[in-house]
Amino acid sequence: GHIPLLWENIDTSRKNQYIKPVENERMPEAFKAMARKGAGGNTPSLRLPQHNELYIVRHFTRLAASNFSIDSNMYPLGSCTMKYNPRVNDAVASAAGFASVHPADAEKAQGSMEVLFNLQHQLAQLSGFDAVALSPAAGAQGELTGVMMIRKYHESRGDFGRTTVLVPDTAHGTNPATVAMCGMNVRTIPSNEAGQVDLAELDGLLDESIAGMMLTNPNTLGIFEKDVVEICSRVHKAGGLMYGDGANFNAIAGIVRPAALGFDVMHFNLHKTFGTPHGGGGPGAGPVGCTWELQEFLPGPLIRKDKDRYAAYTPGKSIGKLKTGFGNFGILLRSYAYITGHGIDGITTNSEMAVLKANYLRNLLAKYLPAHHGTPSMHEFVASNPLKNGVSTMDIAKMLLDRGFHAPTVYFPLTVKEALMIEPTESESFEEIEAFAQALMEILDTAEKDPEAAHRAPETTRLGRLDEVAANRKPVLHHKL
Amino acid sequence: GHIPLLWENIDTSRKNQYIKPVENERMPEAFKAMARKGAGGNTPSLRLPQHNELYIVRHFTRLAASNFSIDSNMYPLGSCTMKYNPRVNDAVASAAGFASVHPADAEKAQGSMEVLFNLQHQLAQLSGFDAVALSPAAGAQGELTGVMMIRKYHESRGDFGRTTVLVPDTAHGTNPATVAMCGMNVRTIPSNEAGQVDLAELDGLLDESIAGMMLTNPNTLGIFEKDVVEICSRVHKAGGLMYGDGANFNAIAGIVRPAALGFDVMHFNLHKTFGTPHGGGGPGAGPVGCTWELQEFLPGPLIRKDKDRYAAYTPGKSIGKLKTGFGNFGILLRSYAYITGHGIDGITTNSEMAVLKANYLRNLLAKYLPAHHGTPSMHEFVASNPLKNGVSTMDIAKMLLDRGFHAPTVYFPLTVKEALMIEPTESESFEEIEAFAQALMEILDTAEKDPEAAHRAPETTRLGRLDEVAANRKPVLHHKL
Amino acid sequence: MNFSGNEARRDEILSHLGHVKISDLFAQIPNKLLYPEIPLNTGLDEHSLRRHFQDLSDANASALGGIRFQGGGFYTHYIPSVVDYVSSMGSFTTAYTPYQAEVSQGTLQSLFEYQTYISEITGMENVNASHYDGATAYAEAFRMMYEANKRKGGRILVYSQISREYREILDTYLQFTDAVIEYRDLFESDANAAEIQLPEDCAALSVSLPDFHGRVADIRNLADRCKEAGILLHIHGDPLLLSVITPPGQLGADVYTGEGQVLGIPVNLGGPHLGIFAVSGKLLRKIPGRIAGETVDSNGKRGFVLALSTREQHIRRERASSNICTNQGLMALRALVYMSAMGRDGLQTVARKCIHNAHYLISGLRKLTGIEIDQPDALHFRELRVTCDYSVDKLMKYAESQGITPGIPVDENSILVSTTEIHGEDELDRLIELFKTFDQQEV
Amino acid sequence: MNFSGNEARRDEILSHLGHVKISDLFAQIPNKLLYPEIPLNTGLDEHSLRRHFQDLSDANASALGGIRFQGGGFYTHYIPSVVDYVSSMGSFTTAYTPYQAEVSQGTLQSLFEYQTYISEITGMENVNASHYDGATAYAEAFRMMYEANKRKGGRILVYSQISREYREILDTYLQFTDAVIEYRDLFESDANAAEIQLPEDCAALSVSLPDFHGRVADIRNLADRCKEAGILLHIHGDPLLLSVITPPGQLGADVYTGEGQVLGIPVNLGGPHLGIFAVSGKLLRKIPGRIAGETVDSNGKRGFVLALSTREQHIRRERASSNICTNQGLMALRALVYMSAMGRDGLQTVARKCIHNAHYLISGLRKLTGIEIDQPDALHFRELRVTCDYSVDKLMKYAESQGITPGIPVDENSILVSTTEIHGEDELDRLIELFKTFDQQEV
Repeated sequence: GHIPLLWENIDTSRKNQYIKPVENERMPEAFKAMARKGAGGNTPSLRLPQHNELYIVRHFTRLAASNFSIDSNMYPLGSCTMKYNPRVNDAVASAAGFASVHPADAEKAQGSMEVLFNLQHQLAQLSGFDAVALSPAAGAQGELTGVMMIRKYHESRGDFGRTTVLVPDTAHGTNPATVAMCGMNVRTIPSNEAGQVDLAELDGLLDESIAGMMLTNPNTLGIFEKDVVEICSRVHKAGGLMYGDGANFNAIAGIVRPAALGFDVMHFNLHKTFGTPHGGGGPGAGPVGCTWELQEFLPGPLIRKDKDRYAAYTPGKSIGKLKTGFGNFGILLRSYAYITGHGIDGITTNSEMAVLKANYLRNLLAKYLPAHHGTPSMHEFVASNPLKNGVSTMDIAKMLLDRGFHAPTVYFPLTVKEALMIEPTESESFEEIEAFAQALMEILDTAEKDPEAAHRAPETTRLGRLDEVAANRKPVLHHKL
Repeated sequence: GHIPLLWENIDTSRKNQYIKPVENERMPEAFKAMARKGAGGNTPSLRLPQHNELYIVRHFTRLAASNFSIDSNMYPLGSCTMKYNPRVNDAVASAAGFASVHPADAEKAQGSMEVLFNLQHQLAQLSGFDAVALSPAAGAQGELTGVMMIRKYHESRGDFGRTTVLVPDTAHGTNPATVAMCGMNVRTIPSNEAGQVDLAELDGLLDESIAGMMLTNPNTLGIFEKDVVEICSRVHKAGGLMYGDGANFNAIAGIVRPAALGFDVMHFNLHKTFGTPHGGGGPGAGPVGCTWELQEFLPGPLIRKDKDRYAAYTPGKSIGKLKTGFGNFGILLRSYAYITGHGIDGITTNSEMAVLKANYLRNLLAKYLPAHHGTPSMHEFVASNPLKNGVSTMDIAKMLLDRGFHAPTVYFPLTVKEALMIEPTESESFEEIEAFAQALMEILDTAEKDPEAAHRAPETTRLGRLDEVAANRKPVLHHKL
Repeated sequence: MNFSGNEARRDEILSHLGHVKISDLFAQIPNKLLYPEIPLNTGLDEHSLRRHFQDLSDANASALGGIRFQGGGFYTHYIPSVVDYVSSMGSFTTAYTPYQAEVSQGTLQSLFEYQTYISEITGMENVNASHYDGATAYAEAFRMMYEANKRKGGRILVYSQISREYREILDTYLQFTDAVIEYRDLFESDANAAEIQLPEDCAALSVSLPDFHGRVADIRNLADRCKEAGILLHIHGDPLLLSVITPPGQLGADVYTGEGQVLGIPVNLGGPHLGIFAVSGKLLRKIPGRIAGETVDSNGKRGFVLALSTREQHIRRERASSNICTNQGLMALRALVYMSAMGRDGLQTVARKCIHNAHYLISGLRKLTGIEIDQPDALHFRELRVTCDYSVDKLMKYAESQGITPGIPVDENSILVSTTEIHGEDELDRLIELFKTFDQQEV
Repeated sequence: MNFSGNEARRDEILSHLGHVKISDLFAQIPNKLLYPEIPLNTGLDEHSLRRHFQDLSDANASALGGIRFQGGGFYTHYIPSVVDYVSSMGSFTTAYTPYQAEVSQGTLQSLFEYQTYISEITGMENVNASHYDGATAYAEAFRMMYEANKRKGGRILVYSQISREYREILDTYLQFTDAVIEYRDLFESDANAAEIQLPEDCAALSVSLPDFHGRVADIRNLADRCKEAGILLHIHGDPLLLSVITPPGQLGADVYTGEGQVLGIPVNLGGPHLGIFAVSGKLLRKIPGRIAGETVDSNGKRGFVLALSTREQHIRRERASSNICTNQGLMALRALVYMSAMGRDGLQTVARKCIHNAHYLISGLRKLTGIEIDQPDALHFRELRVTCDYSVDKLMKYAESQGITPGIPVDENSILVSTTEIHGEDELDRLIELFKTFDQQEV
């Protein structure tokens, strides 16, 4: 049923039971000038409800029940890598010895320092890079870090004219937005029919203004750029640096190292490749790895080992700090647990199984929903909605919700019409993948025969289809008290 | 949807990731004689599935979603006291310093000993008894303890003829069953029209064979036995002892002490009065308090304080141990947190509010579902299904499930026809109680007009009404592999 | 701290009910006894409460550390994180006995699955939904067997070493019956089970696998003899061990009990643990406790309910065989999550490692002077009794200074040493070294 | 440890796809680069993994104890247990950005409620669904204000002491723009805000409540001056403090940012924390990040969706004002659970206790010799800067021996002392005593 907002069932009387008020309170004279109206008494200048804890627990228990999650069923949201989040990682992260550490005590907390040092090492080994900075708070901040490093690198060489960055048309929107944030210009590379960077097009775009190029590999079509080594080489020859968008590193971790392909700098999305909980939308973490030529530009703090003690430092030409403290330590900790537990064997197997399962699903759906572009896919594939009777990709997505599955990513990449981007991940069993394929095929059958039914979906969820246009027309962004 | 059993989706290949197998395993020759067929290899002599952890998490997430709980909505299950279980109590109980303590280290674990010592003291203070044993594992085991103590007491005085125990007809079934387990006889006291023990009937049952009497007070009709002091006095005069069934102590904790009423021995149901989670059916804990005349018979271990150290001991004439270790320590710990956090003020307020809210609900329902017996009620009240059109109490219960509420206790006490036993608890807000009353009144209206609809309930649950008779006719108690 | 909700409307409701003050609600209670002075504190805020418990927990932790080899009925096994995760879900913890089956399928299906796991591991047909713990299950099994087979006589033979605690609990539970328990030891008196003489007036015979000294006897012949003689056979067995040995059901046991603490439940100073209770078909209607059973709903779909409740005290009252009600539901759930996460392979890995470690210790210790191992050639599961030439008390003190707790002393000169899969060989070696060094000091 | 499921059918599926070996799937990758030698361990079982982390956690715990008065941007407040309970529910933790709103109402309604709480506390109309942390919100606010009000000029005045870390992050974020930041201090140069001269070419002005030294300035006049001069007013404020003082929205702020770590989130070595970001109506279409908005479903029932996504990078690409995507969802949930559990009363109790404790310290410390407090008569929230006649380094060493960490050194002679509601008066007294005793030793 309907879940009231926390304001809609106000219980005005409960006293807080968490902290006892001060007796003989000492409030300075200066408080009066800025005091909130009613803050001294109980007049409702602050209109927040007072609920008992049972009400709070019930409220969130009900909200939780109206959320789809990996824990409820398969969640093949392409490019988001909705794989299993091992519970042991949450358990180790909540140990009291970690959560309460203050950044001012960082070097006393040698256990935490060891976590960071080891994770730097693990990410460097997996990617082939020479140095890794862990502090960027998310993939997007990792990108910002990397592109800033590229700009700083050129500037440090007195090369101020390099302010153009090449970005393929299949790239995530963060790539061009990041370039803009660094005060540089984007030049878009159209992809060829195979969904890959076209070398001839690339050659046409390379000139002395090129600071570098951003490339996601495997790309957002789920395809490994077969010419990646050549691309890197040509960009390098033009004086540019290669930025690797690590969003899809989960397909190749343990299989091939981005540094070996020619990338100079890359971010990792720990919540994707290294299994930290997506949290309903964060927090993640976006460490950045780079070659030795670039490592002086990394943001601090980095961790080094001096004899038996770990210590933090910042490189000499650093682009500067981007995040307080040591980054999203709680996430870094979980990824360290993930990598340490899996080991190189487990990480490699995960990549293999992610790719195998994506190709299996692609194969099962081949007749109904043929994937674009050549085989084999990596960890995901992209297809177009095949229906011509007015059933939209969004309709298909909503019908999947009625079958108990989450929908794939839809309408992305922008280069594919009515795109469905499907990523089963290695965590799903073959049986679950078969069930999903079966459901999707039945849905396409139904939608072909009865487009109206498709437009009505979802019908089994607590709410029917939500009107996103109305939400934007006259935005209501908080409850009116 | 349907939730398959763990066997119905067998994934036979996953390796356990929790414990690495031994290398160079050392199995003694003697193992062969008793070895399970196939235990050495991988033949399926042990037909247990091998799932990955994601499957396990999903399975139990789905099962959890098909459970009603206090966290989902009001759960007015009479006599079970389904009140809020403060999360802080779970948090303190899971501290590493407690859960891993081995009973052999008990006296080294002075923190745990302090918990037990303080809880003994708190329960003694709240009940007025002189000594409390914490080890009984549940209310029923507490009863067994208490009645054994009564028998032992008489025997210790050479009084071997006292083998009859009086039990009111409104008592929980555990009372007579306990008496039988102690090798004694039950004599049932019929209750009078006011739902109370009739003094004249009592007098007629008292003789020299009386070992004692078991009395629940407030009784299972939710009524405080107004003659309780007189009852105790007469039983004492007849040479018997008074056993208090503490199932309903939650109505009077802080208000009146059972020892002051004349009880000699009583058990506490910690999960009811002192808010420990009911766990889908346990574990609870059933400590026993008694007067100084009986304390030598208590089961060990009891905790005493010698100077600054806590130590465990067993009284000289103890009935013997009933439970390994120190009882259900994990539950005792939570109740200690509950009592310490609430303090005497909070405990007393809880009792008051439990009684106020029960009377409020009773009042709201007065026209539709009049409670049996006089006012005021204590923490719960009992009414009879008023419908004469073939709608059963069970039908009404099932209709409540469709409204999102749990049903009251039904068909108990046995002395009330088509009984509904309703206990809102102090945790429910007045608003929630009003919503429940409203729902129940609407249900009774609907059921009166449309008895077929009542028989069909529940209709909104994952499964329709379950056939309990079939389950007993040819019991299937495990999945056939 | 107070969780009892809305007080703002308290007075309004009170007066709506025709009362002036809250104590009017308690008019049935003798006035002079109302609101006694109770000298307890007035309550803590949550922050202070957590501090208090942190202090208590620290007081424990500071006294307990190092490598520990304690067992004797309670064992430290590794508990996968997923067990804590699932068993702390509010939907499981804040539910109760599944009286309304349609909204309790989570609890009921879990119990049915628990019963199925235990049935498969033990080979027994009928498993209840839990008992308080292994010892109370053991004691109630004796009561049940005594009642069920009384016509044969009141004697029950216990053919294994059991702990003092089990004996005490058994005595407590049987004290008001005519049952007579006799204790023997298969390893001491009757090495060859085929030679055992079973008395005529014997209702039941009980064997523990392993026994208190960690020894696993070959009871196949003994089991056959019981069947021939019409004596009920009871096996008390460790569920982990049973994953690798011939299960009680296949040995012909009529009653099985076990301690389920080893299946994902912390030691926790003795509880809550999990009593496992199972019987063969012929005793089905005698088993105490709740049981989940399969049935169908009004549309013919499979579902689960509490079954056979006519055995129980709330129906049969004084004619019930036990007063036990719902008891360790959440512990049965923990055990189920543990067993399902570990899987067959995981359970057997743990069991084999417990055997391996015990025999690794035996092989290291038997070479030493100054100590003797009880039946070193028998199959040992997890545990062994070591008898020393010296005082165990002195050994314990020395061991403490070395950061090791070598076991639980059982008398002046012997100690019960326990090892589970959590011990690595390095730790076992340290224990062996401890015995060696201490003996050299003594000499 | 490996969670990637069923391997039994691996070869079957592989051959079904027409492959022989798994590496056939990677045929696009240059063969010589495939499967490089990577010198990492081969994996641990879960038991060994937990041991490893226990060792690491113990290594921390053994070095950190006693009473601690550290702040400087990260504060230890009491976190009710219910916050951890709710925020560890798998239904919240294992969901992602609510792209499919119909099955994501849990996340979406939570975010909408979070926005409402923050809106009420800050008085700001438009709150986003989170930013990385307070410092990045701060820096992006400057970027946004610079872009929005560039025509006025590139100067931004910072009228409060801010931490070195905030300055560094601001510099990083602005390094490729023409914005110029000037730092002033209301308390030092312009005690009376009415007298402040605001330059013409100024796009925005920023104030922190409290500033880095814990001081809360009366900015009412300053705020009015900004409005008159067409300068955007930015307030960076502590959400707990704002529960008891006039909120930014009422002061006329155009932009509000804050650090939400204090709302139920552990310090955790610096993250994950919670950036709070809000703007007045006129800047609505410039705000970075996700926002939840109310709408209706096909039956007219209320529901929630992600709103205004046309501002964002996945639509606008290089024309977006920021590259930020979904970021701290679970931390926004934690903050919501914290705020809703505490309620108005709880939040204000904490805020008042932080003020009380700071002034309790001030009043104890100002009597001592050898130290001086920065602006002792100003309103202090939680924190104060103490300048000493002696080396803070020596003080820290002495304090450690007493089991106290008195604060964070900010330079050779001064230290930032922070106190929250978790400190009792006994602990505050011990800190005062520490300064006293140390000064006596020094003299």
